[in-house]
Amino acid sequence: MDNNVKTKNDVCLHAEKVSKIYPGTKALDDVSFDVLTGKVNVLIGENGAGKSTLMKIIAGIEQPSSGKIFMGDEEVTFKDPKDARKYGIGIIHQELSLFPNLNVFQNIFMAKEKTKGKFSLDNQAHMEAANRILEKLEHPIDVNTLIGDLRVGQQQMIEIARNLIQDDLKILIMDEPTSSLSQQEVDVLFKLMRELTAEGISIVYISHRLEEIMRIGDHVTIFRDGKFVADDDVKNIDIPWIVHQMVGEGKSYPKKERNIDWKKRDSVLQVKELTLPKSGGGYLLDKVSFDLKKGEILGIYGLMGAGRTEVFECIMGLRPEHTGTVILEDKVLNVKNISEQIERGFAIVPEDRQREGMVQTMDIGKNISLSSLKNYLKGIFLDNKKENENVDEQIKDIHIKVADKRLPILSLSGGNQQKVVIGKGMLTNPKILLMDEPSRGIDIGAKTEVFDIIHQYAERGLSIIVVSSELKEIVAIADRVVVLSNGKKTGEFMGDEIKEDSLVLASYHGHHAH
Amino acid sequence: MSQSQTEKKRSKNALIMTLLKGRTLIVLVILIIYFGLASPTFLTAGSLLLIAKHVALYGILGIGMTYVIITGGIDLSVGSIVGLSGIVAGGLINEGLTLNMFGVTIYFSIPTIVLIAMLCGALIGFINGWIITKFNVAPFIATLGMMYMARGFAMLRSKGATFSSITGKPGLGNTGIEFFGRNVGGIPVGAIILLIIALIAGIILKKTPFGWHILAIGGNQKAAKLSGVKVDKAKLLVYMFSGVCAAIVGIITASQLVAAHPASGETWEMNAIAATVLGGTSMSGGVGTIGGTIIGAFVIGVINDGLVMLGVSEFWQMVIKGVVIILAVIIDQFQRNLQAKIALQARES
Amino acid sequence: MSQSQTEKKRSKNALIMTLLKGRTLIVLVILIIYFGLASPTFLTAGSLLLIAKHVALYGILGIGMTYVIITGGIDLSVGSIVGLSGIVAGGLINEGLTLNMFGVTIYFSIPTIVLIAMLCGALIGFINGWIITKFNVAPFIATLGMMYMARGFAMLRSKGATFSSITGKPGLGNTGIEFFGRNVGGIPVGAIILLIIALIAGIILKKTPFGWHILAIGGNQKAAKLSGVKVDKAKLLVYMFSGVCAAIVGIITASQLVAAHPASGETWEMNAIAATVLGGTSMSGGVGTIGGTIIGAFVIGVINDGLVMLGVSEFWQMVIKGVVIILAVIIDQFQRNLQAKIALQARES
Amino acid sequence: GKKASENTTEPTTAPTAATAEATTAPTEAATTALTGGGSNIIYIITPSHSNPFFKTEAEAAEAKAKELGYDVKVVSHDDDATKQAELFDTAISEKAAAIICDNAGSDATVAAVQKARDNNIPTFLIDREINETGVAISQIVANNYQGAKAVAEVFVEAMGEKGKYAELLGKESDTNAGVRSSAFHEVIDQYTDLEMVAQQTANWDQTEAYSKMETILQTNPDITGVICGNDTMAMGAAAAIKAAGLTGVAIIGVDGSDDVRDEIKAGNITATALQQAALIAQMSVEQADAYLKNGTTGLDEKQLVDCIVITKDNADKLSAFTYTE
Ligand SMILES: Nc1ncnc2c1ncn2[C@@H]1O[C@H](COP(=O)(O)OP(=O)(O)OP(=O)(O)O)[C@@H](O)[C@H]1O
Ligand SMILES: Nc1ncnc2c1ncn2[C@@H]1O[C@H](COP(=O)(O)OP(=O)(O)OP(=O)(O)O)[C@@H](O)[C@H]1O
Ligand SMILES: [Mg+2]
Ligand SMILES: [Mg+2]
Repeated sequence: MDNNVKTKNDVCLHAEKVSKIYPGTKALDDVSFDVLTGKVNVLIGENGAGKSTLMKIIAGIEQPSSGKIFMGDEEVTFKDPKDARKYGIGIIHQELSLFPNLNVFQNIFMAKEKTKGKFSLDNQAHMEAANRILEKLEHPIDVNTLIGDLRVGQQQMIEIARNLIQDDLKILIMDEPTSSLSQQEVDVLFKLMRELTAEGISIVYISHRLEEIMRIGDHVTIFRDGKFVADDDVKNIDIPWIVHQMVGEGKSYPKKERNIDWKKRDSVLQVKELTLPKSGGGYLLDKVSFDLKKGEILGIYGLMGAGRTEVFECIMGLRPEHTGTVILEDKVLNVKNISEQIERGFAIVPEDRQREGMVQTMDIGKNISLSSLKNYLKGIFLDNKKENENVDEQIKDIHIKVADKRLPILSLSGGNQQKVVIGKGMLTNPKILLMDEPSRGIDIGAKTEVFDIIHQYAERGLSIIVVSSELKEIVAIADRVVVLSNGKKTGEFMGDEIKEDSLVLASYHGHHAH
Repeated sequence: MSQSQTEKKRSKNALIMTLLKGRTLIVLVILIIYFGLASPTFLTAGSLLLIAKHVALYGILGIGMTYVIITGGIDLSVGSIVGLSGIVAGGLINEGLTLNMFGVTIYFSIPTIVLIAMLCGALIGFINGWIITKFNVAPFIATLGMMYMARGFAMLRSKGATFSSITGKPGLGNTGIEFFGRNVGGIPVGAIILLIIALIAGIILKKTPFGWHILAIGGNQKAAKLSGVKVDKAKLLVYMFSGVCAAIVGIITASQLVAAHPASGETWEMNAIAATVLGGTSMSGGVGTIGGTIIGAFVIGVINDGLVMLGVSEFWQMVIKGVVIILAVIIDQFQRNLQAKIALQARES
Repeated sequence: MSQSQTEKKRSKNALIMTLLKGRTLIVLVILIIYFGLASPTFLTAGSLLLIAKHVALYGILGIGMTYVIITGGIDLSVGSIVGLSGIVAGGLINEGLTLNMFGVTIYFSIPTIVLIAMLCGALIGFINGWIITKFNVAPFIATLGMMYMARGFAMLRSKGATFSSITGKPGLGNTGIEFFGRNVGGIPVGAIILLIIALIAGIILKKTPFGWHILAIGGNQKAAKLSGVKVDKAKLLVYMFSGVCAAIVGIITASQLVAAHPASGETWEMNAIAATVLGGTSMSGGVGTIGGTIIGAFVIGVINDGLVMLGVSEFWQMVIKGVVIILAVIIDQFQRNLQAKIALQARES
Repeated sequence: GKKASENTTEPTTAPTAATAEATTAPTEAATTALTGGGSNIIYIITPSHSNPFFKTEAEAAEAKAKELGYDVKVVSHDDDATKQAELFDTAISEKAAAIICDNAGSDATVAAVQKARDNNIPTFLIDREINETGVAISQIVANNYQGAKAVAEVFVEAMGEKGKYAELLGKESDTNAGVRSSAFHEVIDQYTDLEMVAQQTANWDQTEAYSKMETILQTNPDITGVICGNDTMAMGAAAAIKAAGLTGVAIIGVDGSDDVRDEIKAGNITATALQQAALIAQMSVEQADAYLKNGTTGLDEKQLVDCIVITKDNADKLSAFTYTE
């Protein structure tokens, strides 16, 4: 690491041998880290490498167990986020941390209120400043709207806007800001980041999307298991190098090599003219039709808000107001509620595993068997032996790294938690598996394993629909891709037709027609 | 759906929305008109002032409760604090404070005594808040335990007896507690205090950073913490405020009766919660207004007094109270759903 | 940290953990030993059976409450259901069911009457559950409203009076309600019923899909739904179960007194909640055991009876009860934190 | 159910009260008579009707008032002094002609009655006194002290002047619990062979009396008598004793409810002291009527109505708190 020479002037913040010990975990182990002035400092590493922990320390949310932080020559300590903010440090959190019950400007100015006199809030000033900042983000929203009424992507924008109102911003930490943004929004964000760095503001940028890093990053630092591994300027490196440093060996997306004549295969699922009205006019889904063959991996690609999740929700019976026909193995289904759909052979791996995927109060084993408990009955009682056998088998099958399945689910790392949620769906012996962003927020190693699993099951004859926002993923994994745009199907691609640029083009069709 | 249809539906929704938003107020007006027609004396200024006086008690408790519930908590101890603060004040008036080691008994003036009683409420609120924030105990349980404890202490203070004729003695300079049960310019002092507390609490909630912070805690506590809101401190203050409100009610009650009874205020916490929820505060936190709570307290007060005036049996009064509470929250839920719908419409357009 | 140090710390943690896990049981044993030393008759079989008989009431209510709280809800109406079901049973025994249009009065046998009273509890539980699931109303408010309503109906049924001597008449074939207040083989029937319900509820909770579904709902309702759990149906059943438990308690109480009083069971919901929480059930849902609740109910029962045997004043009893509740949850919180720590350690190893 | 008669008399003054028919000299004479609020409504305010005693009281007063041509509003204060004060306020705002009240606290009621007086409305207190004279027009109460003593005599006789017994007290915060208890003991303590082995509070409550009695029986299975501060506790104690399979235990209560009457007939309870609720209620309405018409009741403010001891011999004559010769 000594090969890039940094002068003191380049470094606006320096973390010196910082360690953070959580009860039972050493999240950071003597890590030193520099934030280069006016640069996009990229920080990458596998899940649990300690990236967010270091950022929380720099932003005053957590206190280091040992180590020091310097700004210039001055040693600084931050008791809470307010302290850090005084030094011009802002952070965009990995998890959205907004107030759904409050409106846009209240969210933006929370705990940074402008007051007339000492106590009286100056909402006029709040609104004006909020409008200004949203304009800059090319994302005008009525600042009186409640945050809970905004889309996830819009919420992410507010989260970003909150940090830009600071006048004396010196360092902006962005912990996976793009995980729920569309390409278009990412572009705006990148433009803005360039403007900020030009003004001399330093950015720390964390992402699992390696392509983005090559696009926006100036300097890359890599962590593994709480330790510093390597750093270098972006201009000197490439993605394989990053991957190698991150995981210690060369890993990439699995390449599918399937030569199957899909025409000869039967359709297991046919969806015809699926339509979902928007309350107050218009459609979330507008006559979407597709079919799914046995053993096929069907990708659904689209921009944020294209309606992909809604397709799943309709099929699973979560949207009783939908119209259209769903045919499972030549039988027309009357889709009413989700438990019925699960009994019919559907399973879903939801988009947000924390909120929808796992039951935090239960142990790993029960989280895996929860959906399929009915299969382990002896009389009216659960047969523990049978249940355990099935769970153990599943754990082995999809390589969940567990010491003991009786431990709480939260003791697992993100990737393994994701596998638990997948395993739960698998144990129901589904005919059709719906996976919504199965790789969101997990590191490349875990991603590779998840895609391996998907492939394996497809080979065994399971039919899978995968929703993903990452082009590279979907290109690599899918046998066929359906593109949605603004609730309409705007393209369907097979085999060699599946190319990144054609997918992107199709994903904008619905918008132009508007 | 055609454009005009959509338009029509939208304006219909907006109308329903307006009606639902003012639902508690509308219920209140309907109740007042109904009782006014049914009972000739109901709609006199005297009756209404009287209701205001009665409402003051639940209203003041409700204001403290609103703050607590907005943060996502609950305070079951307020009823006991009413009893305890009354007993503390009554005891200080009638018996003074005896310092055994000096062999003297000190009598305080009424303002001092009121202050001590309020401090007492603040202290219990502080303990509530401390247990809740420090040990991360569910507010329901922490304040349930405190409910028993505070009631026990109130009983112990007077050995279960009532402090009667707490008028003080001119010679001791501690007369005047009756003031809080009197009228000033024809308006009950309790109602005036309610108004003052409501104004202050309403302004703090909507116009100061502290109010925002409370709303933020109820909306997303973790995010509030990350934003730099001092969550624990805010919660402590909120429970202390609720305790002080309850102590004030204890003093008003004792002053009206010119006697302090340790069992006073039993089950009033439920009335306070009911008033708060009727006023649109959400039990899950983050949403609520002081004005709403006052209207909710008035609905309960009008039902109580009105049904008495109509001579409805106490048993039917219970049933009606239960029905009103449940109906009110169901309507509230409708309103929230509709609000969400309308917000979505606005977003799509 | 060196290897051996870590090892040592771990085994120390494990020991503390075991102690904390059995904390309520340990408290119980200490209490029993203490009262046994303080009062010579306390540790006789008779005394313990008696405590079991008294505990049965809170215990049975607590079992229903445990299910409800595990789903993340609360049921404030159980006390009122106790009164209502007793009155329904007492009324049917003493007055029968008069069908005005046919001009006949039907008298039912005791098993039928018990069934009707239980159905009554189930119905109220159903309405609770229906309001909560259908309209998405906070359980606290829905059951608070129901608390008033059910109490009102109980009062109305008997016009506030007690149905006394509910022994039935041999000629009418409705004798035998006293059975539930008697002993069988020296053991109180109430305690036997508690045991049976506890066994069934315990087995259902841990050995059937339904039980795990309830635990899942409390842990993460949305995830449970996406896993195919019929959330609304499960909640309905849970509130119905709580209602049935309360109805059974109502019958046992009426049977012990050979009289049915509409005000019976007032504030018992708080005892049931306290027993549940003392037993380690988390107010935020997803965590809880039936065994824990029974132990919690025994702690409350032993404190009640033991303090009576020692002649402690009821005012101090209140204070002690409050302190025990708060201390128990604080310890509970420690245990949970430690559990989380140990889990993390396991992950690292 | 509880019959929580608060503070009929102070324990210390009770002995004199028991001997004198009227304790207070008329203080009314000097002041001008109250004429009522202006309407024809009589407000009847009592504790919750879930206790048959108060129910009887309210119904008897209501019937009498209607008979005399008044409009009637019957309401309950549920033993909450604040609620009672609110009900007084309501009565005042409705310009009631008179208020009949079984009050919620001897101290906490004074202000409310005074306020009614200030608004020209006369108040007639029944069943429970207040700690102030010259505010209400009449205070007609059952002679608790005399009643408790008389029933204690029956108890002593039933016990054969010896043996162990237990006592269930009313709510400790109720002075009246103390009055009845001290009256009991004034009689019983004269017999040295009668030994009290347990004394517990059961808060006037039937269920609590039942479980406390059971606990007491556990420690003292050899008791042969129980004295109870009121009838509901006597009912609970009797049920517990029956459940324990004990017979021949002497039990006494105070109130005179029909339930206890039936138990007395069945031989499960020995005796009770009837407080003539219906009679007292009727007297109060009659006096209110007389006062409104003539400006005076012609009687002293404090009036004690003697209790009647109910045993197996005269139980038949008792019905709904009314004793008919
Ligand atoms: N509050 C906490 N208590 C205990 N352990 C924690 C806590 N927060 C983080 N950890 C642990 O610290 C380690 C580092 O976590 P961190 O969130 O910094 O990872 P990350 O690099 O940001 O991963 P990701 O890419 O998944 O966001 C993990 O092992 C995590 O389990
Ligand atoms: N909570 C919500 N309430 C109402 N409408 C919503 C909500 N969330 C999303 N929508 C609407 O549904 C449409 C689809 O949104 P959604 O974000 O679910 O799409 P998606 O294609 O699944 O995107 P992604 O999976 O990448 O998040 C959007 O137009 C949005 O307006
Ligand atoms: Mg992270
Ligand atoms: Mg989606």
